[in-house]
Amino acid sequence: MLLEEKTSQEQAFEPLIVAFCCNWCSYAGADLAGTSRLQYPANVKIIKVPCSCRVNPNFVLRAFQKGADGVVIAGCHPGDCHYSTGNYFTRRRFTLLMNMLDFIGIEKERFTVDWISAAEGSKFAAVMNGVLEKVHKLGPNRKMRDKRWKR
Amino acid sequence: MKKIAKDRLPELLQKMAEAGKVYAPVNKGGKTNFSVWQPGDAADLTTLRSAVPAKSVLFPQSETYLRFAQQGKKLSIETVGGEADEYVLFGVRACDAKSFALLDKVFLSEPVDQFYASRRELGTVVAVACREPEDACFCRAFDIAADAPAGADVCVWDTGDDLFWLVQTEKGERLTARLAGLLEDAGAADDAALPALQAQIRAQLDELPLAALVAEKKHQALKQLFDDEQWLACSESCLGCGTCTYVCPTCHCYDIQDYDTGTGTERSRCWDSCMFSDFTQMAHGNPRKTQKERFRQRFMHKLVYYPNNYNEIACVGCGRCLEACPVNMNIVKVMKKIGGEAR
Amino acid sequence: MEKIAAAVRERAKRALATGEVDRVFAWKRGEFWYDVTPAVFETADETDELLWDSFCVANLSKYLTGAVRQGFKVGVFVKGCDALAFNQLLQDNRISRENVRLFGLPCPGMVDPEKLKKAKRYRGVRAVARAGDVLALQGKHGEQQVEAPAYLYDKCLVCRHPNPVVYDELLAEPQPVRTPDSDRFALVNELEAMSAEEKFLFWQEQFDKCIRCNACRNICPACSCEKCIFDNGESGVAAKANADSCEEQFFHLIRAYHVAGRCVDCGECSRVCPAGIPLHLLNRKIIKDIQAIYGDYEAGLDPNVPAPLATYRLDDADPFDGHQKGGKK
Amino acid sequence: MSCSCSTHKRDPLVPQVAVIDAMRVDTPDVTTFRVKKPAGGQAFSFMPGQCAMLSVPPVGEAIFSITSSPTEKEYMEFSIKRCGAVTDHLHALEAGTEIGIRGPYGNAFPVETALKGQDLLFIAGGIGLAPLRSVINYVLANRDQYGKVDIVYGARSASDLVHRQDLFETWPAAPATQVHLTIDRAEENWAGHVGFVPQFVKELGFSLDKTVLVCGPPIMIKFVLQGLEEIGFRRDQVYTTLELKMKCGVGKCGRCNIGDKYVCKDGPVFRCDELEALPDEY
Amino acid sequence: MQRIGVFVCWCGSNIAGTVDVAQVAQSAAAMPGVVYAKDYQYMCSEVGQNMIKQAIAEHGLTRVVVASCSPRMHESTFRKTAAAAGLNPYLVEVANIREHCAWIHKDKAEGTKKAIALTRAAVAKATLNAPLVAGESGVEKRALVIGGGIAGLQTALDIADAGYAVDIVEKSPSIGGKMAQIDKTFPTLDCSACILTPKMVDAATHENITLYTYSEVESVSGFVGNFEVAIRQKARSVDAKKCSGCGLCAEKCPSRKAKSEFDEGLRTRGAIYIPFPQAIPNVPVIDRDECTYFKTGKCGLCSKICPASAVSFEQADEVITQRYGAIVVATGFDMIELDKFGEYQYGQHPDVITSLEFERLTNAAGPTGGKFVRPSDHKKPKKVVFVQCVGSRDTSGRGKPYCSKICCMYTAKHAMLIRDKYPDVEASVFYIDVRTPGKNFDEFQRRAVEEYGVQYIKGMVGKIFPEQDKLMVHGVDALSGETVVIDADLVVLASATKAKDDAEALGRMLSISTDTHDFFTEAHPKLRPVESHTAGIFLAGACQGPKDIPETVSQAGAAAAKAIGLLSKKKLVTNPCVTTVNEALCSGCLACEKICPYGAIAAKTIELTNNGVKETRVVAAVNEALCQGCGGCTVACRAGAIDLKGFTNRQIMAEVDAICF
Repeated sequence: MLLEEKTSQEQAFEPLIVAFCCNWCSYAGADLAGTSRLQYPANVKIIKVPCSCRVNPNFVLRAFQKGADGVVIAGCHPGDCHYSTGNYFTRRRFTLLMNMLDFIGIEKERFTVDWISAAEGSKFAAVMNGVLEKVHKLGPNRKMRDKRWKR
Repeated sequence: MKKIAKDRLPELLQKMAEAGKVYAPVNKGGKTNFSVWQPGDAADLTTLRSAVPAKSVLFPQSETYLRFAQQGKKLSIETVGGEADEYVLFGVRACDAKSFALLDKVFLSEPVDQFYASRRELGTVVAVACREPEDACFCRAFDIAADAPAGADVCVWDTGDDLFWLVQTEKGERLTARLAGLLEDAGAADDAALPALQAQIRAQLDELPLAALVAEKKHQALKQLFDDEQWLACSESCLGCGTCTYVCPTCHCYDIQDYDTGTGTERSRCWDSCMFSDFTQMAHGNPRKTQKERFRQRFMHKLVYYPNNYNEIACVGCGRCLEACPVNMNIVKVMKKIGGEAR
Repeated sequence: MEKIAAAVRERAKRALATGEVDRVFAWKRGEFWYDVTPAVFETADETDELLWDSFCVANLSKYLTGAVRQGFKVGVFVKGCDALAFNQLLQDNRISRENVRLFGLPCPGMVDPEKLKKAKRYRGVRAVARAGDVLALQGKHGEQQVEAPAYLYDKCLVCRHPNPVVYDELLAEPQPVRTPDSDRFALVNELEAMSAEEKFLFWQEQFDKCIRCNACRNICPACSCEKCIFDNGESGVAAKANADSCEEQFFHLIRAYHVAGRCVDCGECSRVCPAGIPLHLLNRKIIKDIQAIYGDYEAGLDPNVPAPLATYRLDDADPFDGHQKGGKK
Repeated sequence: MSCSCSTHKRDPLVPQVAVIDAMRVDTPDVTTFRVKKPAGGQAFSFMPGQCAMLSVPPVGEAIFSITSSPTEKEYMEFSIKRCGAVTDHLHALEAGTEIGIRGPYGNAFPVETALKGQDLLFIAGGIGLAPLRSVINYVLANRDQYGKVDIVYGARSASDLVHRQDLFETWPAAPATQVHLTIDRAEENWAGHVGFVPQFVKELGFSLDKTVLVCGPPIMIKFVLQGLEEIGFRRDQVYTTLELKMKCGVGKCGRCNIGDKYVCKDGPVFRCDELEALPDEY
Repeated sequence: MQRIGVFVCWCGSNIAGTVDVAQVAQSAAAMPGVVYAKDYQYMCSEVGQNMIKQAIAEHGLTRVVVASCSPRMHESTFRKTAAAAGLNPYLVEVANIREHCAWIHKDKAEGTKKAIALTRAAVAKATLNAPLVAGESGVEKRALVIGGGIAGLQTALDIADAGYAVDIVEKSPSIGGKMAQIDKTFPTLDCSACILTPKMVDAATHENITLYTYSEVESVSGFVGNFEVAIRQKARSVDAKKCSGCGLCAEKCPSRKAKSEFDEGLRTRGAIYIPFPQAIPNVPVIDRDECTYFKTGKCGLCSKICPASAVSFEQADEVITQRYGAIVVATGFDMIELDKFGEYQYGQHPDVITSLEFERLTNAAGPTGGKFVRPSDHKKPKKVVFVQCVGSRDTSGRGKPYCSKICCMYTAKHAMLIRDKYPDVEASVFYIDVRTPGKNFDEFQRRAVEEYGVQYIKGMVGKIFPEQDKLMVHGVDALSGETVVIDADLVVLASATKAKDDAEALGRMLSISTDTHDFFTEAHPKLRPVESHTAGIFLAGACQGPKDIPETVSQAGAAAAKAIGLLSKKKLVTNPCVTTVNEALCSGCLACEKICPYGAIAAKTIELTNNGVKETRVVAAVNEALCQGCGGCTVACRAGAIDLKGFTNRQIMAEVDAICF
C-alpha cells in the first residue's frame, strides 16, 4: 500500500549503496545476516577489504563519482580490530572526511561509518536498512557524479 | 562607426544571444572569465585580463571529441568535437585577439585541426580596446595596439558612457546588421573623440614600466641559445606548476586521454603543460628530466622555436604570467636574460 | 625594514664567503616594485641582489629538498610561516636539519599588491618602502603613505607565528602577533552554517574556476611527494583537466585530505591560485576539526609530535557510533 | 581558412576503424599485428619509415612505426613490444578485434630519392628492426633500383630476434643481400656472432660508399654512430629514426619537438648531420 | 586483458532459488575479458572443481571467478582447485552471491541483477589480480617466557616438556610471582606454597629451561619464528656460581631499613637479601640503593663474612641476546594504589590493610609467624571487616571500571580462614555483588556464610573513623537501607587488580596492543584468547585480564600449546597479501611506519641516480614476514607508493567502478 502511494519518480529511484566491509568483522557480519536470512535491500553491494583501515578516501569519492548514492564503511568495533589498531585510524580518517564532505555540501547522510561485529548479523541488516532509508529520502546523488559515467 | 550607450550593453548582448551563443567576460566567484553569457550576467569590461585567456573559447581546456562504442570485437567511432553553430566572442582584448592569429598558425596549418577551425570559422570576435593598461602589460613590445585591437571582426571602445563600435570585417558587418536596432550611428563628435581616446591610451602605454621592452627574434644560433647558462638560474625558482601555461593565450600544448564511461569510451583532449614533469615521460625515460629543461622548453618554444617556424614570437605581452606566477618568474625576465641584454 | 635587509644581505654574504654554506636561498628583486623572485645564491658577490621587503612572501623551505638531497649545505631565510613549513618538511623526512642553516626573520606581514590595486593605489607606483606599519608608495608624482595592515595578505592578518618557530639565528627583533587566533576560522564558521545546498553551490562556483594548474599543490610545503597521485597515470585517479566538475571536487578534496594534519596554514595555496579559489578554507576546516576533536595540534610547530592522522587515542570521539546501535530492532 | 565543418571533414585526430587480421608472436614481448581495413587493404597509403597511431579504447592511443612495406597492399604490419598500458592491451587482444588507426605520420626514409641506386647498410637492434624492415622489404620489392643490401641486426638473445622468417629465410635468399646477426651474450644452440651491434659493425668493416640506416635503442644508436664515424662514414651518409613521446602525431600537441623540429611531423627520420644541428634533447 | 573463466554456482536451490544463475553466467560471458562462463549445481563438489580445472586447461584461463557462497567458506577450496590446474591460487576471485545476495533477497529479478553486479566486480578485480607466492621462513626452536609467576612457570614447563628450550625472564630476584605470597588458595584451601614450590623447583631443574631472574627484556626485534631479544640481567652483586645460599650475608647485613617486597612491607629486610625462604634461585641479591657499601663505600660486611667469597660489588649488568621462535607474555598483575581512597584510612591507620597484606599476615612464614595479630599493637583483633570492590567496578575514575574477578573468592576465603581458626573473631564483609561463577566457587562462598557465619552486608563502606583503638566502619546496608556501623579492629581492603605499570611499554616493545587498562589484548576475545595480534606472541595469565589461579594455569597451558604448535613447524608460510613499496614513488615520509601495528615497516636508505646526479634517499621497506596485510599504511601513503598485494588500489577501484556500472 505504501509503495503505491509513492510517486512514480520516487519509485524509479533505486539507490546504489557501496559498502566497504572489513573481512574479519563486518563482512562476516554480512555473511551472518545472510545465513540468518535477514532481509536488506539489494541496493547494497559489498566490497571486501582486509580491514576498514584499508579504505582509502579515494575509494569513497570514486564511488560517489561513479554514481553511488550512499557509501558505507563497516569495520570491527573499536578495540576489536583484527589488526589491533586499524579501525582507530579508520575512525580518525573518516571523521575528517565526513566533515569535509559536509563542508562542501555533500549530505552527511550519504556517508556512513559503522562498527559491525561478526556476530551482529542483525545489526548489519539494520544499518543497511537505515542507510537506504536516509538515502532514499535524499534522492539521487547528483553533486559528485561524473556526468560522463553512464549507469 | 556605430555606438551604443554603455548601460544598454545587456540589451546588446541579449540581442546577440538570440542568434546563438555569446561568450563574454563575466565575473563568477570573484574572477572574470569568458563564459556563455546568460541573461542577467553582467559583462565585465573593466577587468583587463580574464583569469583564463580567451583562447579557451577557440581551444577549450577540455574537449571530448570522440566516442567509441564496442560491441564484441566491433568498434564504431563517432566524432563529437568542434562547434556546429555560429557564436559571438565578445570583449576580447587586443592581446588575446593577437593570440588567435598565433594559434591559427599552429592549428590551421596542415593538417588542419578541424575542431579549432570550426570554432574559428563560426565565431565572430568583438574586441575591446584597453582604456587603462596595467603595469604588467607589455603588448606594445609585440606591436600590438591596445588602443586599436587588430584581428577582430568588430572593435569596441569604452568611452565611459558609450561603447564605440567599429566593424573590421565582413563577419563583423553581418553581426552589426543583426544588431541594427540597437546600434546607432556615431556622430562627428564621436569620430573625433576616438583618436583622442586612442592617444590617451597610447600615452598610458608609454608610461608603463615595461614600455621600453624590445621583443625581437633572438639572433643567436638555436643551439647557442639552448645552451645558455642562464637557464639554470632562471629556472631555479620554478615550481613546475602549469600556471603560466594555462593563463598564456598562446600556449597550445595538449594531452589526449580516454575515459571509460562504463558503456563506452570518450576521448578528449585537454590543455597540457610542458612545465609538468610527466609531459614527455616515456616508459624508458624522459628527455626533459629536470625543471631546467622543462622551463627552457617553454621559453625556447615561445622565443626561438615558434619564431623559427612561424616568424613571430609566441607571446602577446598580456602580462597574465607576470601576475599569476606564484614565484614571479616570467617571460620578461627570461627575455632579458637569455641571449639578450645582460642585466 | 631596510636596515634588516642590509643585515640579511650581510649575513648571506658572510655565510657564503666563509664557506659556512654552499648555497643561500633568498629573495631577489624582479621587474616591478612588487615583483620578488626566490633565488639561489652561490657566491658572496651575488648577494648584493638579495632582498628583504614587504613582498618576500614566497616560502623558500620547499626549495631545500633538492639541494639538501644532493648533499649541499644550505642557508635559508625563514619567516614565521616558512619555519612551520620547514618543520613540516622535516617531519616528512624531506630535508635534514644538519645540512641547513636557518636564518630566522620575524615577519611584519607581507603586502598584497592586489589589495593596493583594488584600492586604486597601484598605478604609477615605482617603489615601496616600509617603516613598521607604514608603507611609503613612491611614484613618479611623489610619495604617498598608507597604513600597511589594510594591504597585507589576508593570511598575514590572521598570522599566528610572525616569528620563526625554528631557527639557528634570528636576524631581527621578534614581531608581535597581530590578531587573535579565533578570526582564522571566521569564514569556515560562516560556511559551516550554510545549508548543504548553499555550501555545494559555493564550492561548485569556486571549483568551476579551477584550471588544474597545480600551483596550489606545487607551492604547498606539505605536498612534497616524489610523484603526486594526480600525476601518476598508474594511480587510477590522475586527471589533467576539468573534463567534468567532479574531478575538481576530487582533486581539491583529496589534496586537502592529504595535507590534513600536515597543513601549516601558510595560506599559500589560496595566494597562488590564479583562479582565486579560497582553497585554504578546506584546510582550515580540517585544522578546526582536528583541534576540536583531537586537541591542540599545530602542524609544523614540533616535528616530533605525531601528526593527528599518524596516531590515535583509544577514547577518540566516535561520531559514527550511535548511528545504529545494537541491531536488535 | 578552409571549410571546417567538423561533420564533413575528418579531423586528423579522428581514427578510422581497422581490424586486426592476424597476430604473430615474435618474441616473449613482441607480437606482430597484421592490420587492414574491415573491407580489406591498407588503411591509408604510406612510405617506409612513416608511423601510424593505433587506438584501443578505453586505454588510449600510441604511435608505432609501420613495419610492412607499402608494396604490400593488402595490409599493414606493426611489430609491437609490450611496454605500457596500450601495448599490454594490444597484446591481449584477439585476431578479428577492431581498433582505431590514423596516419600516416611523419616523414619517410628517402627511398625514392637519396637511397635510389645506393648500396644500403641497415643496422638495427631489438625492436628497432620494425621501421627498417619496411624499407628493406620496399627495397627488395624494387630490387633492381638499389645496390647491395647488408643487414646487421642484433638482439639481447636469440629468442629476442624479431621477424625470424625474414632474417633466416626471406632476406638471405634475396639477391645481393646479406644478413649479419648477433646476440648480446653467448647461449646454447647459437652458432652465430656474439657481441653488441656497434662492435659487430666495426668488425664487419663495410666499404665507405654505403648509405646507412640505423634504428635501435638510443644507446645503441649513439655507439653505432660513433663507430661509423671511426670507420670513416660521414654523418650525412647515415639516417636514423627517432622516438619521443607523442600524442597528436601532427605537430601540434607540443611534446615531441627537438628544438624547432617535431619528430612526429618533421621526423621521425633524420639524416644524422641534421640531427647534429639540433639540441641534444632526445 | 585476461582470459577469465566465470563459474556460477547454484548451491542447489540456495542460490538458484533467488538468482537466475543461467542469466548470471550469460551476462558474465559478455564482461570484459571473460572467455568462458558456466553455471553448475555445486561448484565446490568434485565434479564442479573438475569443471574448473578442465576449463582452465581447455580455454587457457588466466583468471578464475567463482560466483558462489561467501569466500570465507570456499575461497581456499577454489584456490586449491586452481593451483591443481597449474594456476596461481591468488588468481581466483569469489563473488559472494549466496550470503550477500540469494539469502537476503526474495525477488528473483532483483537478486539476479545484484548477483551480476557482484560477479562483475569480481571479474574486474580478478583482471588485476597478480600471481602471489607465499614466502617461507624458518623457526628458531626456543621459546621465551616473560614473567616467572605461576603463568610463566606453567607455560615454560609445558613447552619444555614438549622438548623445546625455554628461557624465563623474571624481573624480581626470584621466580614465584604473586602466588608465592599467597597463603591458601580457594576454593580448596590448599597451601599455596605447597603446590607452587614444586613447580618452581621443576622449572629450575628442568634441562630445557633457563632462568633469567632479576632480568628484564630490553629490546625485541624480528618476527614470528625469528625474534631476537636482548635480555638485561641486572647485577645481583653476588656470584650465583659461587654462592651456596647459606644466607649468612642476609642475616648479618647491618642495613635493616628496606621494606620486604615479598611481605608487602609488613617487615624489613637487609640490603643483601633472599626474597623469601623458598626463593629460586636461592641466591641473595644486593639492593644497591639500600646498601651502605654502595652508598658510602664503607661496610662490605657481607663480602667479608661470605664463606664462598661470592659477594661481588663489581658485578655489572649483562645483556644477553638470544633468538626465539615464540614469545609468551606472562607478566601478571599488580594491586592498585589506594591513595585516592582516603575514606578507608589506608596508609593512615596501620590496621587498615590490603588483602595481599592479609595473606602475609596469616602466613606461617609471614611477618607474624602466622600469628593472627593486627599490625598496630600486635593484638589479636576481635572484629574484622572486609571491604570488597575497593577500586573495582569503579567508574568514578579513582579505580578501575572492571571487576577484578578474584576478590569475592579470596575475601570469602579470608573470612572463612579467620572464623575457622578463631571462631571468636567476628568477620563482616561489605560487598556490592557477590560474583562466584566457577567450579565449587559458589558453594565455597556459601559455606563462608552458612557454616562459618561470616556476616555479608550488601553495601559499600562510606567512611572509616579511627576511634581510640577501634576503627569505626560506617556503611549502608543496601537491603535494609539502614546505616551500619561496626567497631572493627582490623579492616581488610580488597583492592582492585591492575595491569603492570610497564605493560604498555612492554607491549610497544613487542608490538602487541594493550587495552584501555593496559591489559594485553588477545587476538580474538573468544576464538583466539591466548594469542596476541602479533604472530608468535602469546598471552598467559593475569597480564591479559584479571584471573584466578586455575584460569591462569589453563591459559598458560593453552599458550604453551600454541607455542609448541608454532615451534614444531619446520617452516612458516607467510601471508602473500602483504604490502610492497614502489621505491620510485616513495618519498620516505614514513607515515606508513608510524601507523603499522606490527613494526613491519622500517626506513631504508637507497642510492639512486636522478638525472645523472647521485642521491641518497630514504624510503620505506616492508618486512614481509611481519606484515599482516591490514593495508592501513596504504591509506597513510599519499602518493600510493605502498600498496597491498591482493587488495591493490587499482583492484578496489576497479571493483567500485564495476559495482557502479
